[in-house]
Amino acid sequence: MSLDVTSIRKQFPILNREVRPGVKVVYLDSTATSQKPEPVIEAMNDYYRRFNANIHRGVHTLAEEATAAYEQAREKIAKFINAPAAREIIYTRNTTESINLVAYTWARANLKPGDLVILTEMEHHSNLVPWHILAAERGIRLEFIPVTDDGLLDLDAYRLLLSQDPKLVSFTHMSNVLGTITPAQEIIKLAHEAGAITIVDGAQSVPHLKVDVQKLDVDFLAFSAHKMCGPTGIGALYGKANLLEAMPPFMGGGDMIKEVKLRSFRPNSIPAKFEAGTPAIAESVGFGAAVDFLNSIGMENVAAHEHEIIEYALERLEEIPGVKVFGPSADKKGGVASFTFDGVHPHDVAQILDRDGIAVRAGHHCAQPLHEKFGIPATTRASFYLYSTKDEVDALVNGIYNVKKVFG
Amino acid sequence: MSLDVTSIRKQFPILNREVRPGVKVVYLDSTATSQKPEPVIEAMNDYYRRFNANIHRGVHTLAEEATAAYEQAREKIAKFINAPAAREIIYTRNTTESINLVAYTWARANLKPGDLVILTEMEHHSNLVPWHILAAERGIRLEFIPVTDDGLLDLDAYRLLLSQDPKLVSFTHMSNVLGTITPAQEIIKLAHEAGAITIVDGAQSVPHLKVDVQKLDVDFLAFSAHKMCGPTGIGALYGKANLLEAMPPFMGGGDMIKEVKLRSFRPNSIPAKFEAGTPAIAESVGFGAAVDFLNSIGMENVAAHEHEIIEYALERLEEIPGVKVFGPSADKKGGVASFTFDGVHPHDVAQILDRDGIAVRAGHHCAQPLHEKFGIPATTRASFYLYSTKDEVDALVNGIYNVKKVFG
Amino acid sequence: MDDLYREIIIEHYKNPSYRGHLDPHDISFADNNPLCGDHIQIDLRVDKDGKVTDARFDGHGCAISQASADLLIESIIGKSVEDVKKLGKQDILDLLGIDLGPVRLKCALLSLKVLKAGVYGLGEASDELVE
Amino acid sequence: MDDLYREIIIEHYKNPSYRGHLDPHDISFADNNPLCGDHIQIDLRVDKDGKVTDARFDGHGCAISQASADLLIESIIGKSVEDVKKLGKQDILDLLGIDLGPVRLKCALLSLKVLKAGVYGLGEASDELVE
Ligand SMILES: Cc1ncc(COP(=O)(O)O)c(C=O)c1O
Ligand SMILES: Cc1ncc(COP(=O)(O)O)c(C=O)c1O
Repeated sequence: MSLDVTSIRKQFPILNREVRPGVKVVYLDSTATSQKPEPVIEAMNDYYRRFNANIHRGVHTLAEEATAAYEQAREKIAKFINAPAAREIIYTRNTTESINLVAYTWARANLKPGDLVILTEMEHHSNLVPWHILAAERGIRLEFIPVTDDGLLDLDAYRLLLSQDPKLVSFTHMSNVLGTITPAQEIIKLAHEAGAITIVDGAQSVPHLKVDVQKLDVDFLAFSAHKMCGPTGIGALYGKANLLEAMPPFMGGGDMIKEVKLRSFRPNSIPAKFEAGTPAIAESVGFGAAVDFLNSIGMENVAAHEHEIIEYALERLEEIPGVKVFGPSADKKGGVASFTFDGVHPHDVAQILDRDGIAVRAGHHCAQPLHEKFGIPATTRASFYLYSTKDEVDALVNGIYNVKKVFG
Repeated sequence: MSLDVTSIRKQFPILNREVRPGVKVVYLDSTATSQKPEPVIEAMNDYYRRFNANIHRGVHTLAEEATAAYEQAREKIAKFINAPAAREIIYTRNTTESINLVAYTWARANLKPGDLVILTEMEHHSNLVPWHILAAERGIRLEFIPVTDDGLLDLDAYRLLLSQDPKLVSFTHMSNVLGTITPAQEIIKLAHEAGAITIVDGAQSVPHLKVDVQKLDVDFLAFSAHKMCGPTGIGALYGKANLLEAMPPFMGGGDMIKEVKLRSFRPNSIPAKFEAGTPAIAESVGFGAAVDFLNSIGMENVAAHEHEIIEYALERLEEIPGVKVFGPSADKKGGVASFTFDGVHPHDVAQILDRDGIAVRAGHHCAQPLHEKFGIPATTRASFYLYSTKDEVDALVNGIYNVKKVFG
Repeated sequence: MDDLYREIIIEHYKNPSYRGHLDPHDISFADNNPLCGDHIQIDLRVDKDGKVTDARFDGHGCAISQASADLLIESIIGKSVEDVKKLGKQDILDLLGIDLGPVRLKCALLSLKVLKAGVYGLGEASDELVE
Repeated sequence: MDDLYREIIIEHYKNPSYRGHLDPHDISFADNNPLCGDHIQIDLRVDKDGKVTDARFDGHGCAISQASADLLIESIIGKSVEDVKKLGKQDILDLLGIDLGPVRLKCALLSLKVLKAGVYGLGEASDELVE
């Protein structure tokens, strides 16, 4: 089934935005953050206008409603990634906090000096810096699965690393620069055989692909609502219940406790143990609505649509003289096209495209080591989502020709 | 000037909510979370419908607008508490995260085994459990400023504790149970004289009083947007620039870095250093709108109105046989009335009040040690804000008489 | 909503039949509701066939938590431990004869959670026991 | 918006007058823009009266960052170090002759940040230098 993009786009009010009089936005920056459909915005409005209250500890109607909505959203999210139980979903601020949570709790409780953690060369800073901090503090060892010239992970090199008794393998499911979809199931299986725990950075995969944590058999999965039609300010960490239960708490405060004395406390059971303080309640409601929205379209359809767009985009971009797109071919990647354009800095490309309302991102996209690997300081990145169209790809291509004109 | 509560209430759509047909909500639970006025809700809608984008790294129009709005809100918040510079405001999820941030960074970098941290017996769990965790991990010593029978801090006992060379004094500016407004300026002055750093838990003070960090000379101030007419999912930590600059980072990831190599990173300058990953952008916009809203009314007026309400509430509650209100007299507290009602558990009081649409909270209000001190497991708490009215106090009093009837 | 305080609840709260302790006992377990500090302790005597011959509860808390404890104890005396292990959320709601929101549900289920943690011999009472 | 790429900017970007290094130099400092990896290094020669006698920049980055570096260097040769310390955001905007949003502003101000960190002898270039 191909998507009815016209009717989908009607649900995203921002797509009608004129960035300047007569210049409509062409939003090609969904990898940074997705736009939000009206049902998600309205779910949060309904919360604020009708049943806003603090959760858990309240017995009045508003508090009961808010608590129920908060927990129902958790169930929806659990189902969306096929988690066995809702209590295996921890609300966080974003993917970054999800990974840091594991680094501050599981990793600090389980990793000793000299222990090996395997990452990849295509990681987002969110899956690098927490381990840099831990390496400096604790003396763990970091090794990296290399990225090949065509933007894939070198699995032979990975197998060699696995022989060094790794304790943790943490890697992205989809590169936010190259678009590469990594063979997560295989990487996890090999990690488990080597006795390692696994974390998947699902920031880019959960919004764009059908992700099934039981099929992947992943131990931890991190993702953000704001990249999957949901609000800012909320993300999730999925963890296997036995791991989460054995982990020490992260932040201390309200709701994460069972009992507090003046000098000690007993932690609550999961998921509350990891949700200290008043959480992002309205945002949980919005997150649940985003999952409903994506389910109503079907993740298979989302993925198929994006595949169609990226195939077309790669074809059109590669015909422009001076444009070089990074990453694998369309069949091995999601809807992300990062490119350089000879003689023009990506910042300038992005700025000049903006004159035509075209919103792309320029820079290292929080993946500086990957850019270093390819010997470039920055790229321009166009990225697509379920509301993207081939007309928008055409606008991008025309825009790049306009850039050429400015720089002569 | 007395508040025009009628016109204020018109801006809070939820205050017209009927919890059941014909039963309008009487919201007396603002200490748990405040309600949100329409301008705050609309500011976030405008963000999502008109200029939603990821911040900082984007050069397109939407990203520029989102970045500007995110930083303008920071400036508004800084001004609201009279912080010398906007970069001294770190966005967090809530008060709880703000305190944990200091515990994970400043405290872990500066406190050694045996070092003394002074708290009080009236702290919220958010200002207890982070220190319990640190005490277990690091062997720091915790001592507590005692609470007197009438709910005040015992400053003589505090002076004695100060002679033991404390490194940190962390305390609440207003108790969320007793309503007690603590003499923060004096406590801080004494702490500084003893060479200690100070943290003020401003979760209850910033929403209800004019708080001036320069006048207080406080080192860190923690507060939450959701308690001050703002959205859930965002809070703030104010810190003196020199302290924040010297602190190690907390979470690792995007935006908090200046440069990332495969095996190391350089942290960004403040505030970005402490804001890893995509932050709560829509929520920052809402937070800024909440500050605008409160400014338009005037914090002195808010405080004066609440004083009028709590004075009336204490008078009316104390005339009910069997009701005992905890905490000091109206002149020493904010708009919080926690009470017991002979023979009826607070949960049942709250539940039966809910029949009349009256939303109060029951339990230990995340201050279990304080309740233990008073020898009670729980209280019923009615709390007030700028939209509260004397009619609502009357409804509460009538409701308590109805509770009496049910329990015979 | 008036259902919530059906007379049966007020009655079992004010005049519980099974409040107390058993000494000696075969099983004893206690826990709090972290949300409100409600506390329930349950003592059981179990005969060699695995049947509950006597039971008592003690604690403090709201009418819902205390009445449901009393009703629960009443319902299990004479039952086998195996049957007790099978009790779930719905059984408590049936005993109370009311429907509850998520927060008060925790009050209602506290006694069952304590009971099941006791008969399973667990170190901690967890919410999954009563899902 | 077309202003953003005024000819003067494209011209200074494509044909900078002051790109290079000074060896020997009295002051040298380099830094990145963390948002985009733009890099600027500045070398200065200062005479005994505290006057900048010569200056060069090198680095890579967008037209805005490189053109503003070239324009900045041009403007400080012959100035006293004390005057250089007084330069601020507005001076750069005046040199460029355009208005910028917050993100591109960082590109434009990178060279000034590097310059000021250098003349103040700081270990780190910080944003407050160019506020
Ligand atoms: C005094 C006090 N401190 C801390 C908190 C925690 O605030 P939050 O839940 O927003 O982190 C609260 C609110 O419940 C409070 O009243
Ligand atoms: C692959 C990947 N990992 C992690 C992140 C970080 O996500 P967030 O900023 O929501 O924490 C991103 C998004 O920028 C990403 O693309």
